Amino acid sequence: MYRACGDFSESYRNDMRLIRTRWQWAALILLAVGLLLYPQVAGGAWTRFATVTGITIVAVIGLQILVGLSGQVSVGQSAFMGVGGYFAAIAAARLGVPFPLPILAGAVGATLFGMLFGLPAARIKGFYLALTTLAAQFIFEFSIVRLPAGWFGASAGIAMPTPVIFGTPINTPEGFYYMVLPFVVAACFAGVFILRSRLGRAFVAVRDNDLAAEVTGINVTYYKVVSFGIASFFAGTAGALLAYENRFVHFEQFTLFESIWFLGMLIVGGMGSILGAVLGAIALRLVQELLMIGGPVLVGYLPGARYDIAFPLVNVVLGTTIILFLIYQPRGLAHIYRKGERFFRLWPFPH
Amino acid sequence: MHDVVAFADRPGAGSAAELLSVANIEVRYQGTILVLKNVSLHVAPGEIVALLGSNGAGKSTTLKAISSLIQSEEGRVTEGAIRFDGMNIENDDPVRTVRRGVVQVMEGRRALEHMSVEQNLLVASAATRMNKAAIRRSIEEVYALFPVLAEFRNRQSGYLSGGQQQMMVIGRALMTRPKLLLLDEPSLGLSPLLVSTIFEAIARINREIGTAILVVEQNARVALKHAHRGYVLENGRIVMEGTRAELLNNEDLKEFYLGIGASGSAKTYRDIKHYRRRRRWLG
Amino acid sequence: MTLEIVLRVLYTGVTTGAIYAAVAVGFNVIYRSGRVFNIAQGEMVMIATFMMVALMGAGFSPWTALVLSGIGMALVGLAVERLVLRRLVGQPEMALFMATLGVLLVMNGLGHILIGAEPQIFPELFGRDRWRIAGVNVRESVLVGTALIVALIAGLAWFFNATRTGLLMTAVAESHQTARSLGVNVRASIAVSWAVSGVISTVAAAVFMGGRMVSGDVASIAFVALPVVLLAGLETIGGVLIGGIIVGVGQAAAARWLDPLTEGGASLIFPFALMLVLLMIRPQGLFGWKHVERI
Amino acid sequence: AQETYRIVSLLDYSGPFANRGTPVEQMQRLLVDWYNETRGAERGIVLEFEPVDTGYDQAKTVQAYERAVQDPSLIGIVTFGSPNVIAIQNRLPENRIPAVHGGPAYSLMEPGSWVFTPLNDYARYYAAAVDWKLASWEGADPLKVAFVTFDGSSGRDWAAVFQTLIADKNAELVLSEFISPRALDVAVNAERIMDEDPDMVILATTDQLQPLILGELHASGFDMTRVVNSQHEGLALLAMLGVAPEVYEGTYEVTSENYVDQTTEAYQIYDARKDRYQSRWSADTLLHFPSIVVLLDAIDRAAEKAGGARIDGAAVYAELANGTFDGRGLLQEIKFQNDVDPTLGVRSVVMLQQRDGKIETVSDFLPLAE
Amino acid sequence: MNMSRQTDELLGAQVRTAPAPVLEVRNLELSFGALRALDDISAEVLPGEILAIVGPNGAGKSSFLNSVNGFYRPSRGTVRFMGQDITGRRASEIARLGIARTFQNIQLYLGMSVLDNLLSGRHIHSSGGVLQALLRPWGMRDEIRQRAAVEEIMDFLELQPHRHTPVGTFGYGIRKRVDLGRALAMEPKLLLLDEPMAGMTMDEKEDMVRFILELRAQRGMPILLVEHDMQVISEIADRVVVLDWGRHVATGAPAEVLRRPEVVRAYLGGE
Ligand SMILES: Nc1ncnc2c1ncn2[C@@H]1O[C@H](COP(=O)(O)OP(=O)(O)OP(=O)(O)O)[C@@H](O)[C@H]1O
Ligand SMILES: Nc1ncnc2c1ncn2[C@@H]1O[C@H](COP(=O)(O)OP(=O)(O)OP(=O)(O)O)[C@@H](O)[C@H]1O
Ligand SMILES: [Mg+2]
Ligand SMILES: [Mg+2]
Repeated sequence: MYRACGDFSESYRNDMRLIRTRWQWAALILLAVGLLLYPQVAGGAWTRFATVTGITIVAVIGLQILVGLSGQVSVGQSAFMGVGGYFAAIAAARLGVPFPLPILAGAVGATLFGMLFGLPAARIKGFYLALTTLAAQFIFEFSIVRLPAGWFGASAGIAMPTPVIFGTPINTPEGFYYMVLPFVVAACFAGVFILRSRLGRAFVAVRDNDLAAEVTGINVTYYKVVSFGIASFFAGTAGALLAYENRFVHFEQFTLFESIWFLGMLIVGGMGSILGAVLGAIALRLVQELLMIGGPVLVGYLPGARYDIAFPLVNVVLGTTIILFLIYQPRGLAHIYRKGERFFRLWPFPH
Repeated sequence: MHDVVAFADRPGAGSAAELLSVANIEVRYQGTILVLKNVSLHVAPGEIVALLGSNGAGKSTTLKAISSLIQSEEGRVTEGAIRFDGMNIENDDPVRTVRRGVVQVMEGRRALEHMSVEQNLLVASAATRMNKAAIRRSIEEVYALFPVLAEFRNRQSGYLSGGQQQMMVIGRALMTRPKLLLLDEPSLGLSPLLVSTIFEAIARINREIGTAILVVEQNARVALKHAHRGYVLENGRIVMEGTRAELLNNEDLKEFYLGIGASGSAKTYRDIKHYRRRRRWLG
Repeated sequence: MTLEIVLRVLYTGVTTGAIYAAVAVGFNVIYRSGRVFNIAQGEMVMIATFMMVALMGAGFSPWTALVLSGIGMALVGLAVERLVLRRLVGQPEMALFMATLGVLLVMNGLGHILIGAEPQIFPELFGRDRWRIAGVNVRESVLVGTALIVALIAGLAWFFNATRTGLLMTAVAESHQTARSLGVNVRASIAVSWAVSGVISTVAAAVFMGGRMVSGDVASIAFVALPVVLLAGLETIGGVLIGGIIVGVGQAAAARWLDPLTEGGASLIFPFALMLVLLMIRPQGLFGWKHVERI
Repeated sequence: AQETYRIVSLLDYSGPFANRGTPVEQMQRLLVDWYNETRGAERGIVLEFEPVDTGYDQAKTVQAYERAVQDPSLIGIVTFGSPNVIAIQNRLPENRIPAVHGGPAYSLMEPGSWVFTPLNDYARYYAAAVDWKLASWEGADPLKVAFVTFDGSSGRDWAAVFQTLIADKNAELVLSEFISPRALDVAVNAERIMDEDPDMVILATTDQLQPLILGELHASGFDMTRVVNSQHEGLALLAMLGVAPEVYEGTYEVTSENYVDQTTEAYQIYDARKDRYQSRWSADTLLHFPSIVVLLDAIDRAAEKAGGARIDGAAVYAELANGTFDGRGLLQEIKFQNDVDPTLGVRSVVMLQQRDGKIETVSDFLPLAE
Repeated sequence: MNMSRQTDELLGAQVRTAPAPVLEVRNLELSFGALRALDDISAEVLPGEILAIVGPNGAGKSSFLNSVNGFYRPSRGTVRFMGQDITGRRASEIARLGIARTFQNIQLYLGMSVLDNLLSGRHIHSSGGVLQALLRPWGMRDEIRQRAAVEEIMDFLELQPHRHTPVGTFGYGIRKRVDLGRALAMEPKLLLLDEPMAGMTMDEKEDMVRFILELRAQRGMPILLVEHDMQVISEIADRVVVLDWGRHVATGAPAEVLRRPEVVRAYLGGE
C-alpha cells in the first residue's frame, strides 16, 4: 500500500511481492527469533497467555476472511470453534487418532457445520444474515447436549488426551506454545495468501457489490458459502487447538460473548487486513489479561470498592475501546502500524 | 472570459435585487479535496438559470453547497459567501436553508420508496409549518401540475416509473414552498418525450408560481431552450456565462454541448472516429 | 381437556409473545430512524430494571419508579446516541452495529457492577391476583402487562403511520439525505427514536421482570426476542406484535408438545428455526421493507 | 518465624452466577480471617486470600489458574462451579496443588483427582429423599416421582444419575422435566408436572426458575408438601429470592448442611464476625462454607505435622486424602476417597421442612448411596 | 456449442447469407406481481450487429437485459445464446458463457481502484480456489497474464491516468467508462449496454460512441444497446427494437422505425 518513493517496482511481479525490502526481511527474522525464545523469558502464565492468544488469532483471521473480506458478519465463530473442538476430541479421545490429525478432523467438521450456516446467505442478506448466525450458537449447544452421550459426551464434555509429538508428550505451557505456534504462523500466511488471491478478490467483490460480482461471473452464493467454510476451517482449527490446550472440550467454553469479542478484535485491529486480525486479537487479550491482574490491585486502592467491581470492568474497558476505535481510528491498529512503519522506514528523510 | 452580461432577454431583471448570489466560493470535501474554485453565480427572482458542465465538473457540488447538503458528505464552503434573500447561508443548517426557501432536488430521483406518493408530498410540507388546509391545497396544486401523480397518489412510490418519480420529486420539492428550486439533472435517464414534459413543467412552475430555478443539466439543448441564462462549469471553475442567446451562439458551446460542428451543421457521430478531445477554454 | 390445553398454550404464547414484541419494537424504533441495529437493546432492558429496583429501593412507589425510570432510560438512550452514534454518522451500517456491540459490553459491565450481591425479586407491578379462567391460570400482572404492551405498540404504530412527526421519522428511516433535503431534522428524529426506545425498554422491563429474580442475565431477553425482530422485519412497528405472537404461541406449543420429546430445549430453538425458514422464503421478514432494486 | 501462604478462590463475579460472587467471597474471607486470627496466629501462619473471577468459563479459569500457580506460596485452591473443576482437574496433579470444590460433586470428576468435594453428588441427595419418603410410604403402587431441573449440564448430570439410583426402588420416575434457564414462562412445565400427579416432586433448578415454578405449582393448587427443594435453592434462600412464604409453606429441602442448628461451631464462627462482612447464612454462601473450612483444616494439620517448617501443596493434599473432616459441624463426617470416587464427600443428608414460616428439621441423618 | 459451430461451418455458404443469431430471444414473458414487465417479446442479435432497444421509461428495456443475463427469471419463453439454451440460468454462469453487461445505474466497486475493478472482470479467465491461493508463489504467472490483459483495455478506454484512483471519487463519465472496461475485461462474445450515455455531455457521448464503434470495427463484437438518445441510436444502431409497456411495438432499421407515428407518439413526442 504505502511504498517509499524511489522504491519503484520494476515489473508486475515486483508489484505483487509480499516482502519488498531488506528491512522487512530483517524485521521478519527478528520476529521469528523473538517468537521462538518467548517462552524462555515469559514464564508459565504469560506463555500460556501467548498460546491462547495465538489460538485466538487463528480464529480471528478466519473471521476476518468472512467479515472483513466477504462482508458477511457472523456471530457464530465461537460456535464453529466449538464444533472443531468436539470433532477433534472425538478423533483423539474416542478413536485414538494421533496428533495432529484430530486438528484436521476438527477443522473439517467445523467447515461442514459453518457452510451449513453459509447456505442461507443465498437469500438472506445484511443484518438478517448476521443474526441468523446467532442460531448457530443455539443449535450447537442444543445438539451437543441432546445427542447421545456416546457421541459428544452430552453435558459432561470430553477429556482430551495429551498430545504426543515425536514421542514427547506435550503437557507444559511451553510445550503447548511450541505446538500451537506453527499453526498460528500457517494461519497468518494462509490468510495473507487468500487475501491476495483470485479467491480473495472474489470475496471483496461479493462484499462491495454483489450484483457486479455476479455479472462478472462470480457465483455470489458459492463464494459466500466458501467464505463461511474458510472461516469455520480456521475456527475449527482454533477450537481443536484449544481443546488440546484446555485438555477438555465442553460446550460452555464456546459462548456468544466470545464471538462478540472476536468481532471487537476485528474492529480494534482493522477490518480487512490479516495484520489487523493479529493485532486486534493480541490487543484485546492483553487488555483482558492486564485488567484481570490489575483490577483487584486497583480495587485495593479504592476504599469501599469490592472485588465484583474489578472484574466487570473488563467489559466496560473493552466496550469503550471498541467504541473509541470506531470513532477515532476506524481503520484500526493495522492502519496505525502501517503509518508508523512508513514513518520509520523513511526516517530520517520523510518527504 | 468572465464577461459581464447584461440580461438583455429579461425585461426588468437588470441589477434588481438578486435572490441568490454565490460569491467566489471554494468548496472542499473532507477538508482537503478541493472541488470548487472561485465560483460565482447569481439568480434573480423569477429566473431560470442553467448550469452546464461535463462530468465531475462540480455542478452537483455547487447545488449542494447552496443547499448545505454537502455537509453530510463532509464537504464545506471554505471561502467566499452565499447570500440568499439578503442573508448568508453558506454552511448553514440544511433544514434552516429549506425553511428559508431553497430546496434541492437531488440527482437520481430520490423517492422515499416505501411511502406512497401522497406521503412523499406530505413529508415535504414539514418544513413549512402550514396548516392542514394549506397543505391540502399545496398537494392539489402539485396534482394539477402533474395529473399522473393524482392518479397514483396511493401507490408505493418505489414502483413508479422513472418519469413519474421525477415528477413526484419535483412536486415534492414544491411542497416546501420554495423561492428557489435547485434541480440536479432532472432529465437523467428519461425518455425524450418525458424530458420535454418535465422541462415544460419546470417552465410552468417558473411562469405560474414565479419560483426561481437553478437547473443542472447535461442535455444542453433542452436546458437552453427554457433557461433565461446559463453558466458553464469546468473543473470547478465557471468558464462561461451568458444569456441564452449568447450561449447558443458560442462556438465552443455549440461544438461540445449542442453537437453542432464548425460548419454549422449538426455533427454526426459517424465521423468522429478521428476526433481529438480539445477544449479551448482550458487551453 | 384438549381445548383447555390449547387455551393454555394460547395464553402463554400471547403473553410471552407480547414481551418479545415489546423488546423487539425497541430494536425497530431505533433501526427505522438511524439504520442502527442496536444489539445492546437487552442491556437497555437490564439497566431499566436496575433503575426501577433502585428507585423502589429508595422508597418510590412502583408506578413513580416506572415513570421516573422511563425518563431515566430516555436520557440513557439520548446519551448513547449523543456520545456514540452521532459521532459515527455516515459510517456503514455494519460499523454502527459494531458500535452497539461496544455499548453492549459497556452496559453489561456496568450492569454487573450495579446489580449488587443480594438476590432480589422484582415486584409484580400490575397487580398480584391470580385467577383460574377456563382452566387457565391467569395472572393479573401478566394480563395488565400484556395489555399495556399492546397499547404501547399500537400507539407507536399509530404514531409512525398516522401522525406528521411519525411520517417524518419514517422518511428519515428511508433516507437521511433525502429527508434532510426536504427540511426534516434528521438528528432530532434519531435522538427522539433513541429516547423512545429507552422508554420502551422500561415498559418491557416492568412487564417482563414482574415476579422474577433480578440479575445481569436479564439482558439475554434480547437474544430470545431477536427471532421476533427478524421474523417481523426490521422496519415494522405494528408487525412486531404479530411476529411476537406467532413466535410466542409457536414456542408455547413447542414447549407443550416438543420439549418432552427432546428433554427440553426444543422450545428454545424453535423461534430460531421458524425465523430461518421464514427468512429463506421472505428475506425481508413478514413486514420488513423490501428494497426496490432497479438494475 | 512467620510463614505466608496463598489461597486462591476461583469464583464468579461475572457470568450467570455473578450475583453469588460477592457473598461467597465474603464468607470465604470471613473464614480465612478467622483462621489467621486464631490458629494461624498460634502457629505463625498467615494465609493470603485471593479471589479471582472465572465467569463460569473454563478458558478464563485455566488462565486464572496458570497465573495463580506462578506464585510459589500457593498451597490450595477453592473452586466455585463445574467449569472450574473441568478446567483444572487435570492440571492440579502436575503442579501438585490441591483444590477443594464448593459446589456439589459431578460425575465428570475423575478418579485420582486432586479436587476434593465436601458435598456429595446432588443426585444421591435426591435418591436419599426418595428413600426417606418410601420409609413411610403406604401406597399400593410405587411412589411416583417427578424430577424437575434446568436445561444445563449440571441438571442433566443429576437427572441421569438420579434415574439410575432409583431404578431398583419402589418408585417410578414419571417425569424428567428440563426447563430452559431462559424460559419466560414455566406454566407448561408446571402443567406437565401436575398431569402426572406425582407423589413427590424434586425441584432442582436455578435461582431464576425456582421461584417461578414454585409460584406456578402453588397457584394451581398443587399439594406443596409433595415438593422437595434442592439444597442449591434451599428454604433459607427462597425467602431471599422473594418467594412469598405462603407459596412454599410445607415444602421440604434435602440438604447435607446442618444449618438450622445454631449450636455448631460453624455457626458460632459466622455469628461472631458476621457484622464485618457482607455475607449471609443461606444456601448460596453455605454451599461454599465447607470447602474453605476443609482446606483450612487440612492446611492447619499439615503445618502442625511440619512443626514450623514450610509446607507445600503436596502436604496439604496428603492431609485431604487421608484425614476426616466435618466442616466444623456444618456437615457430618467426611472421609474423601478420591482414588475410588471423587464424588463421595459427606455421607449423609437431612430433611428440612418449611412449617408456619419457619424451617424445621424433620428427619434424622439419612445415609447416602455409595 | 461445439456442435453448433461445426454445423455453422458445414453450412458456411448459408451462414453468410443469413448468419445464425448470437442471441435469440423467443416469446419472453416476465411479471412482477400483477405487472407484466415483458409480454411475449422476441428479438435476436446477429453477429457483429448493434441492436438497440428503445422505449419509454418502464417499457421493460432493462428487464429485457436482466432476463437475458440471468438476473431475472422469465416466466415464459426462451433465451438462446450461440445456439445454447440459457433460459433461467444463474447470472454468473451466463457471464462465464460470454455475456457481459453494464448497468444504467452503474454498479462498481467504489472503494477499489480502476485497475482492481477491471481485474475483477478477469475472474472467469483465471482459475484457482482455496488450494491455489495457498500455493500462491506458483500462481504468479497467471496474475501477470491478467494484468497484461487489463492494461490493454485501460489503454483502449483511455483510463491509464486513473489506474490507481479509487472509482468512488470519479464522476459519472469515468465511472461509465470503467463499467464498460470491466465488461470488456471479460472478453465477452456479446455485450449488453444499459444506457451507457445517460447523464453525459455531448462530447462525452462522442467518446463513448467512439469506443463502441471501435469495438465493433476491431473485434466485430455484437452489442445490445439500450439508450434514450435518439441521435446516437439512429446513427450507430443497425436495427432497433421498440418496446412499450412490456409489449413489442416495432423492429427495423432506425431511420424507418423511429419515424413511425406510434413510436413518435408514445416515445419521442413532437420536438
Ligand atoms: N463526497 C465526496 N468526497 C470527495 N470528492 C467528491 C465527493 N463528491 C464529489 N466529489 C468530487 O468532486 C468533483 C465534482 O463532483 P460533482 O458531483 O459535483 O460533479 P458533477 O459536475 O455533478 O458531475 P456529474 O455530472 O457526474 O454529476 C468530482 O471530481 C468528484 O470526484
Ligand atoms: N425488481 C423489480 N420489482 C418490481 N418491479 C420491477 C422491478 N424491476 C422492474 N420493475 C418494473 O418493470 C417495469 C419495467 O422496468 P424496466 O426497468 O425494465 O424499464 P426500462 O424500460 O428499463 O425503463 P427505464 O428507461 O426507466 O430504465 C417497470 O414498470 C418497473 O417498475
Ligand atoms: Mg452531479
Ligand atoms: Mg432501464
